[in-house]
Amino acid sequence: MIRPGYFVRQALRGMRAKPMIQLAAVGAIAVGLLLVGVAVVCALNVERLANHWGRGTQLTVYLKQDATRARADALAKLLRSRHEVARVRYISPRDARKRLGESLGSRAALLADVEPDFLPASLEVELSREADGAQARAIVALLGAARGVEEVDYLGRWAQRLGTLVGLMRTGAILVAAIIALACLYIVGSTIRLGVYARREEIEIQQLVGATPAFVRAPFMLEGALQGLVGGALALLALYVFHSIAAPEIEGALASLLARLDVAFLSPLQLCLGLVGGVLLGLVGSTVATGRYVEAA
Amino acid sequence: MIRPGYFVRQALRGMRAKPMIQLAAVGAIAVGLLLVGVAVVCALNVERLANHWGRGTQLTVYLKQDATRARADALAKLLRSRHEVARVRYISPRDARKRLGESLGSRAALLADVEPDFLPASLEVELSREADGAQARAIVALLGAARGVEEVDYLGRWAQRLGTLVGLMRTGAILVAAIIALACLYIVGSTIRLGVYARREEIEIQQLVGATPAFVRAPFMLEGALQGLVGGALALLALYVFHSIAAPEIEGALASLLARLDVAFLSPLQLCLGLVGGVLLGLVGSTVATGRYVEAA
Amino acid sequence: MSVTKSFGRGSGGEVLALQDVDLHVGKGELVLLTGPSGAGKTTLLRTIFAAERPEGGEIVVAGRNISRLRRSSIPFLRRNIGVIFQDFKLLKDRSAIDNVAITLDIRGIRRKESHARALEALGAVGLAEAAEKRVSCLSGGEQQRIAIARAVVGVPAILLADEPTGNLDPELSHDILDLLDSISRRGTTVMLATHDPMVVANASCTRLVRLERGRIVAMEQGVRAPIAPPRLLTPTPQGLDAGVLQPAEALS
Amino acid sequence: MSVTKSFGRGSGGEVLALQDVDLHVGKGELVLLTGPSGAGKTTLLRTIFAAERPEGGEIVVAGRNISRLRRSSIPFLRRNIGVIFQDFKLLKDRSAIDNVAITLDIRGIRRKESHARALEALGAVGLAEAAEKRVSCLSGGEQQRIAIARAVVGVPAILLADEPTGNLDPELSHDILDLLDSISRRGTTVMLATHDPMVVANASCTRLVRLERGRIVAMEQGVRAPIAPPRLLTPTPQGLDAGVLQPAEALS
Ligand SMILES: Nc1ncnc2c1ncn2[C@@H]1O[C@H](COP(=O)(O)OP(=O)(O)OP(=O)(O)O)[C@@H](O)[C@H]1O
Ligand SMILES: Nc1ncnc2c1ncn2[C@@H]1O[C@H](COP(=O)(O)OP(=O)(O)OP(=O)(O)O)[C@@H](O)[C@H]1O
Ligand SMILES: [Mg+2]
Ligand SMILES: [Mg+2]
Repeated sequence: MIRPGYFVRQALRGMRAKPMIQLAAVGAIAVGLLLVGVAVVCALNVERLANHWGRGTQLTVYLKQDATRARADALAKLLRSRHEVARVRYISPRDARKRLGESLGSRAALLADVEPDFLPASLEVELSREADGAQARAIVALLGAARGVEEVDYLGRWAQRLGTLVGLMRTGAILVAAIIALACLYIVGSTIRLGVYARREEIEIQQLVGATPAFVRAPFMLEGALQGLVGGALALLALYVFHSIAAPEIEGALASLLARLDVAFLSPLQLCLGLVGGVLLGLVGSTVATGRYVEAA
Repeated sequence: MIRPGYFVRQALRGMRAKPMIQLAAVGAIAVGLLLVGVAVVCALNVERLANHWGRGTQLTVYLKQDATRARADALAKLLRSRHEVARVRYISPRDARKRLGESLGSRAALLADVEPDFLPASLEVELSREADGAQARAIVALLGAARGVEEVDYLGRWAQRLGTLVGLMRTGAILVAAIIALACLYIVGSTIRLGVYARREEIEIQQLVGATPAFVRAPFMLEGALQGLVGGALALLALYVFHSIAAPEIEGALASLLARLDVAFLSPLQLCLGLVGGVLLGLVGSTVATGRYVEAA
Repeated sequence: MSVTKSFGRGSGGEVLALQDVDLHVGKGELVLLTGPSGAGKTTLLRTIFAAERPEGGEIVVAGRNISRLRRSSIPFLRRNIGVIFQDFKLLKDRSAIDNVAITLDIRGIRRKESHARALEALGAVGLAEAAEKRVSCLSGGEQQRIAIARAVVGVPAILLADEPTGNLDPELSHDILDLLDSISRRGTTVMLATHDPMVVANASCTRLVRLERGRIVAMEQGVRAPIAPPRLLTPTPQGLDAGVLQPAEALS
Repeated sequence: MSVTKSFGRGSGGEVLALQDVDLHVGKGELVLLTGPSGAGKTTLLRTIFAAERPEGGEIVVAGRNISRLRRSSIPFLRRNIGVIFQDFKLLKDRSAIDNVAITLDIRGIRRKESHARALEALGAVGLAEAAEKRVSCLSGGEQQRIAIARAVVGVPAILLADEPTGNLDPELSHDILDLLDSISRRGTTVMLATHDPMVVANASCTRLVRLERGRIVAMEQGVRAPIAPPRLLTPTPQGLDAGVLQPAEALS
């Protein structure tokens, strides 16, 4: 019955007339989403870092002296059939000796008299990205009990420290993101509510002359959705700028240590979700805030 | 001339009459300070972690085969005289061989035929907490050029990764804290402004009947200071609760790896600063926000 | 149309604003409501458009009991009732014409038509030139006339005028009384609350009701006969509920 | 006390609200200001308490040029001017007595005393019982009387009454006119803007000024002689500036 054009005009008029209220709401939404965005991007990249380093997670399975090559191949085949295992490599006693020699560097002469097959053969097992600590431990247990296996060497001290640290960072990022999300929800809600409160007289008058709740609400909801859209866009823009500045720094710092790691930005889908989230935030906030005064009359 | 009692009464009345405005302002301040507090506590503990692990930073100085024990002692003395060095320990060729044997575990038999002084003597240098990367590199350079030194082994790959990671965390925490602080300043400002805006008529009327700007402002400033105090206290309380919950978790996760690290909370001074910051935030926000309408009339 | 009101206890807190007021008003009547300050005139009018709910008694408009109306039906009731508020209740930061047109806008009337009709109504109160000015920039009397224009622009079935000439000079008051009279003669029921003796003297009312401390203390016949004797119209509940009863069309 | 006003161009946007208004008012006078809606009465009063700045001309109160007053002096000027606003300008969500007492509170008068005096003023307008009620719960006429009580409670040197009886019944209007008259006889200069012919007929004014479209079109002597012939008082700038001139004490 009522043309949407009317509400668009009303919403725009409202926004022009009270720019301060709009700026407050847009600002709150932008800041809220920006903080959530920062947390998400951090969590995202910590995750990537964990995977990147996690990919290096290796087990070394030392075989018994009397284990045959066939036994080793059977074990390797068994391991390869498991999805949490990425690669398996057989290291012969000769290879092992060579490696030890390399690791001793200038003191390799030490090994000159050692017979070639003094060191045990082993399997180097690289776990897949997806494998977590529990799965790794399961495999270690499995291998420890397997026939022909002497000993399983799992994760060095530093790798473990790093893993713990990355885990803490991840937990921290999630915890902080949750706090931030809740806090920002509160702030966005109260900002929008204050804005509506400042215009409660307008709402009251409209209702006194016979406007339906829907009629009163529509411009506020449109306004809220627009605030959310603009706030969301601003947040993503700011996030992009931060990313552009910070990413090269972080990549530079990591480059000297690791092959290469791009600091990822949000995916197009995530960007869209951010915008949709902003719109929803504005919309729901406005609806709830207006409800108070619409119901009251 | 005008009794402060009047303003206290006015401020309290204002707070009772419009609880929603108060809650919005208190909430914004609390959330703002809480986020800043989280960032500060994170940065604080990353710093502590860095120091803690930084304490383990060791150099191994391999001495030339022909270097005498006296030469080694002279070098150790030289090192001990430097304030960035915490401890120096002499490792004889015999000690070195024993260690290698231990690290080879069940394959130690390998070393059975090796003569006791085949491995070089070395100095294990532990840097002090305060020593940074630049100082460490300087010492490495110094030792590299010293007489009797064959090779200096500095920081393993994992330790370096960890150092980089901790550095990134610190930079990130500072960056995020800065964004958060600015963002919250904006939100607190606009929330307080909206609250004053909703009461602009009251301000106008007071001025029409002859109230001085100071008279109009005083209750708002008092209100702002109170909002800041309550907001600050809430923020610190919430921070304390988070800390109480998170600290044992984090400590537990670290405990298996490291001797012991308490996750620190804010010092009493920092707590006071938080409260003072809240009060200032509320006070300045209210003053600025009221200024608009007081000047306009 | 028939209006019945009676209250056991008045609304508005502990004060008994209205007590056992019993009044039947027929279609096309122009009832003058007088009484000293605080007598309950405004409260009585407010109960009719459901801005105030009586604690007792009932108000029947077009066969519907207002006091038991569903909340969601109230807007549609109000669209058939034009109100000139004592304190105007204008949107201060909008233009005069926007304030008048809003009663048409909420019914979904096209902007062009609603503005044309609003301009006409502003012309009727002598404010055609001020149409685009913001209400906050207008004088007290100008604001009052905008409130009047807003109340009459929808050609409502009932018009409640609360002290509509308090801020107007005698000449304008006269014009406004003429306007209300002609509206009433076209079938709109008008209830006019006032303490201006000049209005009481000049208005060609069908009845004069005097309120004091929430009670009717006097009721006289006015100079004018009602266009139709008080009678019960067939109730048009769907009209009130669905908002399809557009008095403008219904009456012309 | 001497008041001089004259404007080249009126304030209030493009409209010439006031044009070359030239008026001298002596201490203790009671000047009636009439004119049709939109004549500029409110604007003229607003310039006197510096709520509106004229584009040209000057307003002199007690030897001080209001239009060139420092912004920081305005509050102290206003403390000597009581204003009854046409739209009341009350703090809606505070009690009646708080609204009246505020004029005393801002001068730093003790709460006890300010409340006692406010209650007295409320009694003078017949609202002693409503003292603790919230303004938003009061009727139009009750609100107007609170506005009157607030304007007179400080016993100001000048009283500007803008349509003070628009929402009052004849009896109350009479009482209020009596109140203003007695205030004026005690030395307060009263300027009363109204279009109520009853007020014009009954007020014992010293002068009757008629404004039309921002110009003075007529000025007659009233029924009452000014208590003192118009004369220039010695200016008391420090009194106006520092707010130490407390008319209550100064006049009693
Ligand atoms: N919301 C309310 N809460 C409490 N009391 C109220 C409320 N509204 C009105 N009253 C009281 O009810 C009485 C009647 O008020 P009402 O506004 O109906 O008077 P009125 O006849 O319109 O007076 P006036 O001519 O001054 O406008 C008054 O004493 C008023 O104080
Ligand atoms: N702030 C303003 N901006 C623009 N025009 C204004 C402003 N204030 C007043 N006016 C205009 O100036 C003219 C005089 O207004 P004023 O309020 O002085 O009239 P008035 O004599 O008090 O009328 P009334 O009896 O209706 O109260 C009016 O036409 C009004 O529209
Ligand atoms: Mg009334
Ligand atoms: Mg006026």
